This record gives sequence, C-alpha cells and structure tokens, in this order.
Amino acid sequence: MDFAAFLVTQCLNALSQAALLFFLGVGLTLIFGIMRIVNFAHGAFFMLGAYVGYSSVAIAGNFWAALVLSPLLVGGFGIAFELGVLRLLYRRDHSAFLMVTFGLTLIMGEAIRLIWGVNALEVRAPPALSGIVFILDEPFPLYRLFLAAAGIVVAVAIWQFLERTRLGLLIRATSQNAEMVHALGTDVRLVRSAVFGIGCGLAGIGGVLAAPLVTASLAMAPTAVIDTFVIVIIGGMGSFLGSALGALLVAFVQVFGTYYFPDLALALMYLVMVMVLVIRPGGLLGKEA
Amino acid sequence: MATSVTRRAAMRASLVAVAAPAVLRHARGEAPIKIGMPLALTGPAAEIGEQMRHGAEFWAKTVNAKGGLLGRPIELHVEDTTGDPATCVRKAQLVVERDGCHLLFGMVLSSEALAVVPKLAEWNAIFVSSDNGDGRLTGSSFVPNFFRANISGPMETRVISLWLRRGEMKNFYAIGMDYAWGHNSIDVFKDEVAKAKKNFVGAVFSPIGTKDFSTYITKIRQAGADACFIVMQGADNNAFLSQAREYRLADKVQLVTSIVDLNSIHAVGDAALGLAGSTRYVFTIDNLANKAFVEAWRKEYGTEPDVFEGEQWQACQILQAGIEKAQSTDTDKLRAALETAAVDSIKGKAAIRACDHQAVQGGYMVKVVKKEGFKTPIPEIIAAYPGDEITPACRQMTFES
Amino acid sequence: MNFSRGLAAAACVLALAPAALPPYAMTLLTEALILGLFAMSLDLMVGYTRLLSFGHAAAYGLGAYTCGNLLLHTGMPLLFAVPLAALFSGIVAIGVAWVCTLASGVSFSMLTLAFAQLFYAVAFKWTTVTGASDGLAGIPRSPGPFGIAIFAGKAGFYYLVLACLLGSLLFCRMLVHSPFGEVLRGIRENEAKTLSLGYNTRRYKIAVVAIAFALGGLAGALYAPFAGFANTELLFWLFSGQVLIMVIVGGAGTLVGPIIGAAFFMLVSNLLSSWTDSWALFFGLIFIGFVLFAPQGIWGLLSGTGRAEGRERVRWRFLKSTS
Amino acid sequence: MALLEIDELTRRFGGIIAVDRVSMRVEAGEVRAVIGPNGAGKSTLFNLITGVVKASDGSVRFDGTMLSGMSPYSICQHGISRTFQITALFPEMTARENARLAAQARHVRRWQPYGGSTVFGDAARRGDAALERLGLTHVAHRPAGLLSHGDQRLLEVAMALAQQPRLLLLDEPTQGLSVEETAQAVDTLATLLADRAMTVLLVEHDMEVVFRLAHMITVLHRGAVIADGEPDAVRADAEVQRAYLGGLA
Repeated sequence: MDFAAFLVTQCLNALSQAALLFFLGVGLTLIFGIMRIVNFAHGAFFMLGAYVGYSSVAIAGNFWAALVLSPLLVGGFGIAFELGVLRLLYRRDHSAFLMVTFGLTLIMGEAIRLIWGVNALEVRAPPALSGIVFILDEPFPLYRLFLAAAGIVVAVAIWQFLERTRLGLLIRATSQNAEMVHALGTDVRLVRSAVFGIGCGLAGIGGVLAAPLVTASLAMAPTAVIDTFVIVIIGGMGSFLGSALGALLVAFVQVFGTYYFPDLALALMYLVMVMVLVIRPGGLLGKEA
Repeated sequence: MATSVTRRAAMRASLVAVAAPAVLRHARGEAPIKIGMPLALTGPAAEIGEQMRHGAEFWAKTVNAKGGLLGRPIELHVEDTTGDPATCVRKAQLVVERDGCHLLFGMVLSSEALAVVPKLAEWNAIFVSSDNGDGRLTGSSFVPNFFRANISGPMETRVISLWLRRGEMKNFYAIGMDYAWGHNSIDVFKDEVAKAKKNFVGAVFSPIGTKDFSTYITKIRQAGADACFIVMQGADNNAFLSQAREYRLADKVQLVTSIVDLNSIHAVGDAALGLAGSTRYVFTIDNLANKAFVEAWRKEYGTEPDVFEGEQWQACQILQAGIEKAQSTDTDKLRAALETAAVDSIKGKAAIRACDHQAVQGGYMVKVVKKEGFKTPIPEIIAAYPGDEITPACRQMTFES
Repeated sequence: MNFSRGLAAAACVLALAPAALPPYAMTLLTEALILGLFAMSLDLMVGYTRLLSFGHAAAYGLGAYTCGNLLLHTGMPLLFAVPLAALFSGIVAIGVAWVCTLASGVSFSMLTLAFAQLFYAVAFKWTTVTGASDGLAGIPRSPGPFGIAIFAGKAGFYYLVLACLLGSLLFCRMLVHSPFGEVLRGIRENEAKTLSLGYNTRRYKIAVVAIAFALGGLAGALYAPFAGFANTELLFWLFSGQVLIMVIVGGAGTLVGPIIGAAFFMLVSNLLSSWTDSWALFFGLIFIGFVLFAPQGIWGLLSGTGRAEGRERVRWRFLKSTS
Repeated sequence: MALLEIDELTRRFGGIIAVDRVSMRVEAGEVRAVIGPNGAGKSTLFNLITGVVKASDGSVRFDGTMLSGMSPYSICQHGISRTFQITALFPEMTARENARLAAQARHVRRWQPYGGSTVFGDAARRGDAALERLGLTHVAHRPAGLLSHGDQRLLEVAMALAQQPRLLLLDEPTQGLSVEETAQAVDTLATLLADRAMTVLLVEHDMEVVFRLAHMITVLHRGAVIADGEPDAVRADAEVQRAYLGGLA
C-alpha cells in the first residue's frame, strides 16, 4: 500500500478510536464538571452498555434499537444510583465517592457475570454497515467510518446542547457556580441527576458502538476506565472541548505510535499524559488544578 | 446466549451433587481424595476457569457415581484467583494448608503456574496441569511435582508448522499477545519456518488488553505474507478476529491460529469462518471414548464440550490412571506412578514421559466451517499428527527437524 | 495516652499468634500484615498530607523486584536485601515525586498513576531484570549474616514481618507528631496558606512521598520472599486502587486504621471468595455500606470516635462560610 | 533606605494590565494603606510582593534584597508575613495550633522529623503571645473553622504576628465583618500598631479604618498609582476624588 493510502486509512482509524474514547470521556468530564466527583464506575457503565446492547439486538433483532435502548437503560440506571446513593454524599470528602463508585464497579461486574455469563458475546454491526469501502485502493470498514461520523455528530450535538438549550445553560452555570444557580431558584440536585444520567448514557452508547469491534465481555470495564481517566486528564477535567481534544490526541498517538514503536504501545498513553501534565498541570484546556 | 444460562444452571446442579454429603457417604466412608483447584473464575480469564471447573466437576461426578476412586470419593476445592498470581499463590497455599489438598488442578494462566510451581516441593503437592502452555514448565522451570497432561504451546505450534510444510505458502508473519505464551510460541514458529526453508517475514506483539487492532492489521497487510500465525486468547483474540473480518484480512492472508476454541467462535460468529488452527481438543475428534464423552456431556450440560473442558477431562483421566496404578495418593508413590501413566482417552493415546512429565499425545489441525445442525460454525479436523512428531525432545522447547 | 498500652497489647497478641493459629491462618496473617504495612505507608500521603496517590503499587513493585533480584542473583542475606530494597524504592521516589509535585489535586493523582503504569510497562519489557510477564519465581529467603536462618521458616518470617510493621508504625507515629508532621497537616488542610507561612511545601511533599515509597517498598520487599515470586501484577493500577480503598475503609489519617483496613480487605475478600463465586457483589455492597453507615472507617467504628466525620463537618462549614 | 522598595512593578494578564508601573517606598515603622476602587490592582500588588504572582516587569526590594523571582515561602522567610482577603486558615486545627504552626515556620528546626517538644514549645509560646495580643486567648482551644468570622479574621492576623515579621501585609482585615465587629477589630489593630514597632502595608476598603490606622496612603487606580502621601493630603487630592466618584458613577 502506498504511503498516501496508509496515511489516510490510519487517520480514519484514529478518528474512529477517538470517537469511542470521546463517548467515554465526555461523560466523565461532564460529571466531574458538575459534581466534582471522579466516577470510577464509568468503565462499568460502558460495559453495561455493551451487554444491554447485546440483549437489545437479541430481542429487537436490530442494532439501531440497541443504540437507542442501551443509553436509555444505562442512563436510567445511572440516575437511579445518583438518587439512591450519590445524593447522600455531596457533603462528604472525595474519598467517599471513590469508595462507592469502586464498590459499584465490583457489583456491576459481578451482576453482569451472573446475568450474561463469563463468555464473550457477539454483537454484530448492522448489515448496512458491515461492508467495506475502498479508499485509495485500500479496503476500509464502513463501520469505522460510521464510528468517526457518529463521534463528530454527537460531539457537535452535545456542544449545541450545552450552548443552546436551557438545560445546557444550567449545566454550564452549575459547573461555574452551583451556589448561584441554586440561589436563582433552580434545583441543582436535578441538574446533577440529569448530568450523571447523561454521562452514563453516553458511556452506554460507547459500549454499544464498541461491541462489534471487541465483543461484549467482562474485560471491557477495567481498561476502559483507565483510558477514560487519561484522556479526560489530558484534556482538562471538566472541559467539554478538552475531552474531545484528549480523545483525538490519545487516539492518534496510539495508532501512529503503535505502528512506529510497537514496543512502546503499553506506555505511549502515559508518556503523553506525563508530558502534558508537566507542561500544563491542569490539562490542555483545564483550569489550573 | 441462551445456552450459557442452561449451562450455568446445570453447573450449579453438579456443584451440589459433588458437594452433597449424601454422595460422599456412598463411598463407604473412606477419606476423600481432595483436589485443590485455584481457578480464575472472575476477571478476564474467567472463561477458561469456568471450563476447567466444568471438566473437573463432570469427572468428579462421574467417578463418585461409580463409587469413587480407590473407593474414595473425589472432593474438589475450587477457589477463585481472579487471574492474579499473588491471589493464586495465596489460594493454592490455602487449599494445601487449610483443606489438606496435596493434589492440584487449575492455575489458568502461565504466570500463575510459574508462581506456584516452585512451592510444590514445600507443600508436598502434585500439580497436574490441564491448560498451561508455557514450554518452560517442562523445560527450564521443570520441577518433579509438576505434570502436564495438556498439549504445550510449542506442541500446538509444531502442529501448525507441520501442516504448513505440506502447503504452498512461502511467507509467514506472526502476531502474538505480548506475554510469555505469545513470545514462546512465535519463537518456536520462527524456528520451524526456518527449518522448512520458508520465509519468516516478521512478528508483532500486542499488549494484553489491546482493544484496537487496526494498526496491527495494517502491519500484517503490509508484510505481504501468505499466512499469519496468531497467538491470542480471550478478549484480545475475539477483538482481533472481529476486526480482522472488518478489514477482510482473510481475503489476502490465511489466518492460522494457535488455538481454536468454541467460545471464541461463539463470540465472533462468522468472523471465525475459514480460520485454520491447531486445537488442543475438539468435540469432533473421531474415536469411541470421545463419542461417549461428548454424548454424556451433552446430556449433562446441553452443549458440546469446549477445548479446556476436554483437556481438563483428559488431565483427570491421567491423574486417575496414576492413582489407580499407585493405589495411593501419597505424593512419592503417585509421582512414580504418574511418570509412566498412559491413557486411551478422548484424544486418543496420551502417555506421560518420565523425563520431563509431558504427556505425549496427538495433535489436531482444524478449520472453522459451517455445518448442518449447528447454529454457529464448528471446527472440522483437517489433519492429525501423532504424539512423537509433535513433542519436542525432553526439556526442550524447539524441535530437531 | 493509651495508644502505647493498646499497641503493646496488640503486639503481644500478634507475637503469640504462631503458637495458636494453624499454618494457613499464619500464611494469611503474614500477608495481611505485609499489606497492612503497605496501606499504612500510603496513609502518610493520603491521610496526613492529602496527596491522593493512584500509583502506590509502584512502591510495592519496586521493593519486590529489587529484593527479588538481590536474593536471586547476589546471594545477599534476606536481612540486608529487604532494607536495601526499601531504600532503593525511596530513592527512586524522589525523582517520581519531583515530577508529580509539579501538579496538585487530581493531576497529582493522575501523574502518580502514569508513573506506576510506566513502571508496569518497563517491568513487562525489561525481561532480563523483571522476567517480563512471568515475573521472578523461586525467590529464596537467604540466610545470614552469620548464618542466621531463623527467618526462613514460617514463624520466623512472620516475626520479621511483624517487627517491620511495628517498627514502621512507631516510626510513622513519631513522624506525624513531629514538627515535620505538623507541617504535613498544614499542607493537608491548606497548602497555599502553608506555603505563604514560609514552608517550602513542595520539598515537604517530596520528602513524604519518598518516605511513603520507602515503607511501601519495604512491604513489597517482604512480599517477594514471602510469596517466593514477584510479578507485574504487583505494579498494576488495580492494586494501587485497592490499597487506596484499604486506607479509606480502615480510616485515613489514623495509621492504625489502614493496617486494619488492609487486613479486613484481604481476609474478607478471601473468606467471601471461598464461600461464593459472587464475592465481588458482596464486597462492593460492603464498601457502599461503609461509606453510608460508617464514614469514619473501621478505626472510627472501633475507637468510637467520629473524628473523621467531625473533621469533614468542620471543613464543610468553613468552606460554606468563606465562599 | 526604605524597608520595602517597589520600582516600576508591572503585571499583565493577557491583554489586561492589572498593575501598571507601580513604584512605592515603605519606611520601617510606617503603616501604609493601599486604597483604590474595585479592580484597582491592590490584591495583585500583594500577590506580586509575596511571590504568589510573578511580575511581568519591575522589581521589589526588601531591606536591600531583590525579591523578584523568589517563591512565596522564601519571601516569607525573609520576614514578610501576610493575611489573605479570603480567610485562609487551617480549619481543622485549633486556633492555638494555627498560631503555633505559623510561629514554627521561623524556627530553625521547623522540619525536624522526630520529637519536637522544644520546637513546639518555642513556637507555642510565640503563638500564644500573638493570640493574646489579638484577644483570642478565650477561643484558642476551638477549631479555627468553627470560630466566628470576626475571630477568624483576627486569627489570621495573629498567625502573621506570631511569625514576628519585619513587614506585615494585611489584605482587607475587616472584610465581611459587621459594623460592631469592624469597630472592635480596628480597636485591636490600633492598639497593636500604636508603638510603631511594626511596618505594615494595608489594603482596605473601609476609609474610616484606613484613616484611623494609616500614616501614609497610596492610591491605585486601574493598576497605576495616582496619589501617594499623608492621609490629609490624599483626602484632598482632586484626582483621587475623581477616581472614586468616577468609579461610583
């Protein structure tokens, strides 16, 4: 394959991976921005998304149904958890959130094992997207193009949502100054529940979208949560644009770094993080930490 | 999928049956034969752990139903290691010291086995492996109390290389998971390719837990090989096969994997079609013992036995042969008996050799095809090789010719 | 202060344990004490300086690999290899801390995580020193000097661990009650103010990270000859997360609490997982239960003080009143 | 030579000039107030002097030593102590421990990792003395976070005093206090400063407080000095009046 084809396909690969990372990262960063908590269970929500997606496909027979059902159910579960547990803890130290979300990770992992079993499960891309297209004579999976496009569409949608809608405005205002929003007569608690739900729902979408690439398996959660932490930190905690930038940076470094320095594959992401944090301790677009 | 639910329910039932005191009392009140089984039952390696447990439980149940072994009931002490070597050592020590097990099965991962093996002498325990592929366990890390009933990594690689020697393909590439098994197998493969006077064009290793294989697939495509040797397992294997299909990799390159198992085929579906590979056990092996085993298994669990279920069953047969021969479970006597143990089992003849405690046994090459009567593709045997051709010389990891 | 009386009593009970407990219980207890030492070392950072490290496994792994290599390849006696490994871990920590303390808050946590993961990657690739994914196996408990072999046995090794733990506990107590410790407390409560009072806070933080790493390395150095192996899992981030949980469950900022937390974590997870495959489910519920119903940790429950909670309340009121 | 000499000190944040070529002299024993409308750059000036914010240009000399580029802790070690506009304390420690930790910073063995009865003893003596001078002895045993707002403001001053600084920077010591609390605090401060033993730089909004305490006044407007002199002179200054009135309008 010639270099042009190589470059184009690798960039598209990186974009599709960035899209998946973005679905995880944006949820985590929104939650952090509003609630000042680090959601350790984010990977578990991602995994739950994939499994719910599997069952949705099995029952409804349709990948698109999964794409709708999964975020709703996962987001709903997130809201229930926020209402039932997190809400009781807002006056507490960060370590309390760390503990409950760590506990939740264990519980969700085991619950999924009990419900769906230990074996990995196949989630197929919809037939319309299972084909390939030829880019400069190189075959490229349609599904990955779809991922990249979905990432861009959702990113723009979230951006518009934050800029244009009332809830978006409230979310931004709350992350700036929750007291003030509260004083102006909005129930900040509702905003928090909504954001936690949205964040988990986005992780759920990510899970469904990732499933055709990696199958739905119990191995999804642990690596996902750490990747997500890294991109959110690189981008700047609480920054929407930062999470998009972090996802792009990590995806491109992974794809090209792994190609040229396969021995460093394990360390690449962390090297990038160290470099970014040493230069800008708050992350690329974050406030000073 | 639906089968996993029924399988799970069935497994619970068998657990009860194994543990039920009523069954134990049947066996004339003799002291039970206690076997410790530290397994990864949660975490990424749980798929294999579950299979090994099924295999051992099915054997224990079968033996106990016939009045036990030497008139003594089999008692399995299963513990969850989560696939972590530190936990594995702790759990192994627990079953030895607390439960008094001096026979061990289990240890799903090589890293777990390598951590446990040096302690066997201290524990006065014998460990019969049913899935550890690392060549060094019968090589540089050999200890007298370790026995390998299963096919090792070098052996499965040898099966593939013998099969490839007959073919037309000239250039080979390899991708492996970046840990001991991957490196071992690919080293052996490289060596084999050189002996066959063909070209080994390169290899790449992916870290455990890799999710996106697009870069690796690009590398494989660019290498211009006729075939690619794959050494992967679990989630990584599933992800690789799914993504290889996305890129239609198989259109250009014959994929040959070091281990074909039903679980991955179920997980990736049609993405496995056309995949060739070695297998340690497959339910389509054509002999009487296997037919009976598959029949009984279907009755019990409603599915076909998978690789590690078959391998575990064979390991149990070998241990059983050793115990019957020694008429005892005393470590020294049993070790001596096991060194010459031989069975005519579900994979044909398998015999332990004394020099490195490896079970010499036949190897199978399979191809994944669609078959009437099966919902998902199944592995079909395309070649079989006798044990003496695929087993390296004693304590060696590579082959003479 | 009845701390010393309590400690003496606990030490006596623990010293008598080998006589009363069966071998497997001794194995578990020894490992629990090693983990206790590890968790206590992290408490210096988390509980006393509010430096939330997400990469403390690095300390354990460094200690374990160093000690393992010394014992395997140099024939150095156990009694020398263990402290040397701890020292090495502490020295490496100075460099790590120098970089990590450029940031603070969540970024500090993530930098510690990054370093631990980089060590993990190195351990995976540096086959000659670390044995890559296989790790080091068959690590001996070499005798000496002067042929002292008492620590090779089960009870002997237990006493070695116990001595290290008690010694470290006394050392940490001395540290946190010293002028140095008082400054750490200041950093914990208000770092900017501590800086403006004329303390070079970064230097204090680097010092406390180095001490925590040295003690964490001591725990790792004891683990290698205890288990007989060292493996990359000892450096994995999941382990860092677990030890952080041990500290919080036990009660951060109490030193004794994290030791109990570690023992609790290990013993309960062992007990549960022997009892049911679904142990993680119950384990998770226990954590959430702790947060909701025993916010001050196990030590808070045991000692009957609501100190941690009281502290949180004071801090909350203060933040409310000034923002 | 003046104790504190500020020359052409400038700080830009992006395009905004927060402090614009400020020059100022503070003589030993003098109480100088820095006043100005909101956003005049008073707090930034304090942060520049104490090293919290780095200067874009210009220099600060303290007793002949260049402070520019030094970190906050070493500036403090040179004998400059400060309070913050937003109360900065150790909320979980008692008032006494707060003052003691402040005093400990001046002890040669402040870092000592063992024992400490000598260090703590010396520091506590100085801390207690400072608390007494500010009339806080009766709340010394209470956690600082639970003190009344007025006491918290005074505690911060006590902490600064416990360091026996050669220059004391007070950033709006009466900020957020009620009228009675302010009156009380000003009385306490006035007594404290009566003997002219201390050099003080004071930022304050409340003009009554300023005229009661200060010997000299510097007026900042949009980052620049527009007046500098004795209280009566400044009060009469036309530009000052315009700045304030303009600020209000």
